[in-house]
Amino acid sequence: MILPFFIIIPLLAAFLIALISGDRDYWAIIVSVLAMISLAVLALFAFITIGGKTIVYEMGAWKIPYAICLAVDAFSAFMLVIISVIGLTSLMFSIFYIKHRSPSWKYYALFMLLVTGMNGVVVTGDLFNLFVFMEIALFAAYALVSYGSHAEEFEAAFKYAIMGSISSTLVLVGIAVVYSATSTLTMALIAERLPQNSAVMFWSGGLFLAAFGLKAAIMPFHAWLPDAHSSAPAPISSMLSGVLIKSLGVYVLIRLFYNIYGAPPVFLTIFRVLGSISIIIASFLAIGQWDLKRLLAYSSISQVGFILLGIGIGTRWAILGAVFHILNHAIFKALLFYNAGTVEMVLGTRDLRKMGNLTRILPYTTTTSMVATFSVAGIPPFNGFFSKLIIIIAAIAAGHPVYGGIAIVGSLLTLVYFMKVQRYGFHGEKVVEMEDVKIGWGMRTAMIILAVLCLATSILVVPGIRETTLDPVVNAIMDKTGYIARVMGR
Amino acid sequence: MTVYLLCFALLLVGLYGLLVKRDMIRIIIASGIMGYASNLLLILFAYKRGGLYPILEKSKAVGERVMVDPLPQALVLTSIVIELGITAMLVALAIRLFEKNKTFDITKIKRLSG
Amino acid sequence: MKQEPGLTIIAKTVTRISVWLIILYGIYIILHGHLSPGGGFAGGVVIALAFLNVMLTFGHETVTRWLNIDFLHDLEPACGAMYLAVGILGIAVSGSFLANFLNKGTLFNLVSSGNILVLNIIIGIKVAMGLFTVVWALALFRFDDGGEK
Amino acid sequence: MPVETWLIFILSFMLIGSVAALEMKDLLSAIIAIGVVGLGVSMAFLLLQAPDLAIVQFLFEIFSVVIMVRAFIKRDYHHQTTPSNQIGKTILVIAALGAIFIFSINVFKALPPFGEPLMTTAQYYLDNCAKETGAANIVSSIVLDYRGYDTLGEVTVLFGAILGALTILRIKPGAKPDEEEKS
Repeated sequence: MILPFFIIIPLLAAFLIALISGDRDYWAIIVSVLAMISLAVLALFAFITIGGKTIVYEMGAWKIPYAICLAVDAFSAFMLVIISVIGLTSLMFSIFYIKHRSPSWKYYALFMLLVTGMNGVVVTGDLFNLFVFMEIALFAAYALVSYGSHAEEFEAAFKYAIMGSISSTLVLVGIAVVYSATSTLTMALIAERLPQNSAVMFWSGGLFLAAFGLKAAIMPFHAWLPDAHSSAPAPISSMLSGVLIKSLGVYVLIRLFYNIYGAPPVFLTIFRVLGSISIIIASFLAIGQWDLKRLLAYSSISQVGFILLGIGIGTRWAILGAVFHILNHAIFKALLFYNAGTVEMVLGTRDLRKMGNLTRILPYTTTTSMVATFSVAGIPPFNGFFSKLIIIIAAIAAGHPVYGGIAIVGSLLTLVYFMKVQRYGFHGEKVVEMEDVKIGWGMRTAMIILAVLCLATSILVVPGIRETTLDPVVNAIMDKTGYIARVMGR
Repeated sequence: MTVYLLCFALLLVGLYGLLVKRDMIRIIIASGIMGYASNLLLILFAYKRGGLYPILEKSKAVGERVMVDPLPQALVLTSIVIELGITAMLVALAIRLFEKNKTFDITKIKRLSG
Repeated sequence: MKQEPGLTIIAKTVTRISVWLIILYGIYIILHGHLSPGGGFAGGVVIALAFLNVMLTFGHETVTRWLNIDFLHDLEPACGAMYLAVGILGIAVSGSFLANFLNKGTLFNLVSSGNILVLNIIIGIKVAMGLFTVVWALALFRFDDGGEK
Repeated sequence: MPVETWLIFILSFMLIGSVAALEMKDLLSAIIAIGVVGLGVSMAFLLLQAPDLAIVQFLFEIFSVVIMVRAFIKRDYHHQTTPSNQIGKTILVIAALGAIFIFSINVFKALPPFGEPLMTTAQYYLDNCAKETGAANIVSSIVLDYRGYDTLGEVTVLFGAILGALTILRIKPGAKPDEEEKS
């Protein structure tokens, strides 16, 4: 019965921070770090013990169609682990990073709300409840994007808020239509009652695809992401890019289209096409960027394209690759944003042309950025290599060699633009001097943890370990009838 | 059927405003219109012909009256509050942007490219 | 008229009387949320509108002098925490988060329906304080940056 | 008159009102027009037997109009006419939205017709609410008891919105100057 605590802990932390912190923010730091550590422990515990089961929790002691239920299976637990690990490192990074910017308890309270929202989306089994918690996460994200109080940050946040409100309204209309057709909000019951291949299914599916596609920044809906993710403070960029677009976008898409709609081929084709478009075009846009954080943001769009391609192919291996890439992308993209944040803090610029040889003044940052670059570009034995390899092999095995080719081209393009980052940003000829700032130990530790994870998570694909970690996740995704049966307790 | 379509048309009017308008206040107004339409759609789906409001009265027994579907009403209560929140947030962002740029036109404040 | 902020003396006198009636009406709506239409959200907005009324009539400097703004700010997260605490008490008492563990009472009585009444009051205070805070912040901001220049 | 006729009347009125709110030159008129649309929603809720929502919508409408008037009305505001290169885009958007509308007609036909909801879940609330929660207002009992967790989320959304608005509106005491302004 640990499920409600995934919400209670961060929410209580947010309220407590708002209550007890005065002008100094150390209480806020203590409370939020404690909350994140306990969340990480809980999430790891849930992921290790869950196996093929689904834990269902009925709120308020009512029975399932009448109450809101929380349903956690291996996939949810997997996402919980990602959220809490990236959240914890992000928090460690923020403590020192925000001290340099403008410290305030509001930052930590909003951070905890962000975590609450994402946890709530991931653990819930109720469609409307998903909408509510999505809004919590988004509200916190809007405020955090504009945290620096500069004009461009407000502009990015405004754009993001407008896009977010469009997609939220579309979600609400979709929920209304689905409710009218099935008269229930529990996702398992919707899966059971919604007629397959009906007009309602396709229409609401299209609506949800557009809405959550906006959240996941798939290519035609991506316009807000480069602004928002590059304007936010670095630890928030890593939360947004690493976790938010996945828990609010990709996770919900997978949950809806696999567990509820039963993977209709039309939508899988759309996923494949949109994924390929995202991979190629976003890569080219990234090559043209000189702003480090914008480049990373475009790279996020491209990498989410890989995940989407994996989902769209829809075979067992492809989904394994997609799920593994969710984890890998969260780790290396968070790490890259920490690197970018450190460089911005030290040099006061994000422009690659103004950077130079950083090996001398920032040894940790340079080394970890090399690790992250190898990982994102798919160099063995780093984790990114395996997930991309699995997706490419699955594409060819499933009879889609064109998509496999696109994925290979996408990987090469990734290598190109990250070589650009390394060449100009971290190993350039220009000699640069450090501004008068201190890099806290927390920032270094966060970067080192993630760099180690970049290498360590590779072992998840080794047979023997894969059976207990990634395979239950894939089973949970592919098994629609099993999802319904386990949630309904049959 | 006709009412559903009219309500959906209202939603599309809001979407039109969001996509075409270039000034922040109209955009906020348009997002409000979309919100109204989606709330109203939920309540339209909940109406039962001849049904009464879902509140019990002393004079009538529990099962005696036909009532409309109460669940969407509960959902819309939540969604109205969420919309107020987003309006407040957008207004705050808009006046900060006005303070920085002295205009409400989003085409004129483009500092971020693409 | 420069030395006194706010509207005319007529508006002030009327507000002085009517604001209490508005607040009373808000409290009525909150307390009867489980019996008649209304509830915490509606009542909370009514109370927030009463505060807003005072602020528009007397000017926000006066309101800042009269009310302990910091306390009102703190009341909002406190109510959120209380809602959560009621939920956690549900785990402790009847084993499920947000369970309705109080005595249900008789139908149609004012004190009935267990947790619903308690939560209505909490939400009422929270919504009132929250919305008042937003308007107060907006008003204060406009004052500080000198938006009229 | 049946309720549909009233609703069609109110909805057409709201459509006109929202087009007016989007196209009117004067800012105050636009905000008032959107307020009128909101009150139309409130009326529709009343007709559709949702008095709770009618009250809440009415009050929140007043509140948001006050916020918008207070925030915007004194700023110097210039209405910009649609530039000529925008007209093509406008026509394109209208055509796309029209296509979506025509495509959606089939979907609304497939749904249960107006006035006949399925209510498989909701009937339980109507039958058992009184004895299980002891509240006469069924909507209230759903909001705060059966689906109290949603309301916790809603309270949190409000908290987040207010915290966010305060964060956005805060004036940083020791703010570093804008990078762009510095260079």
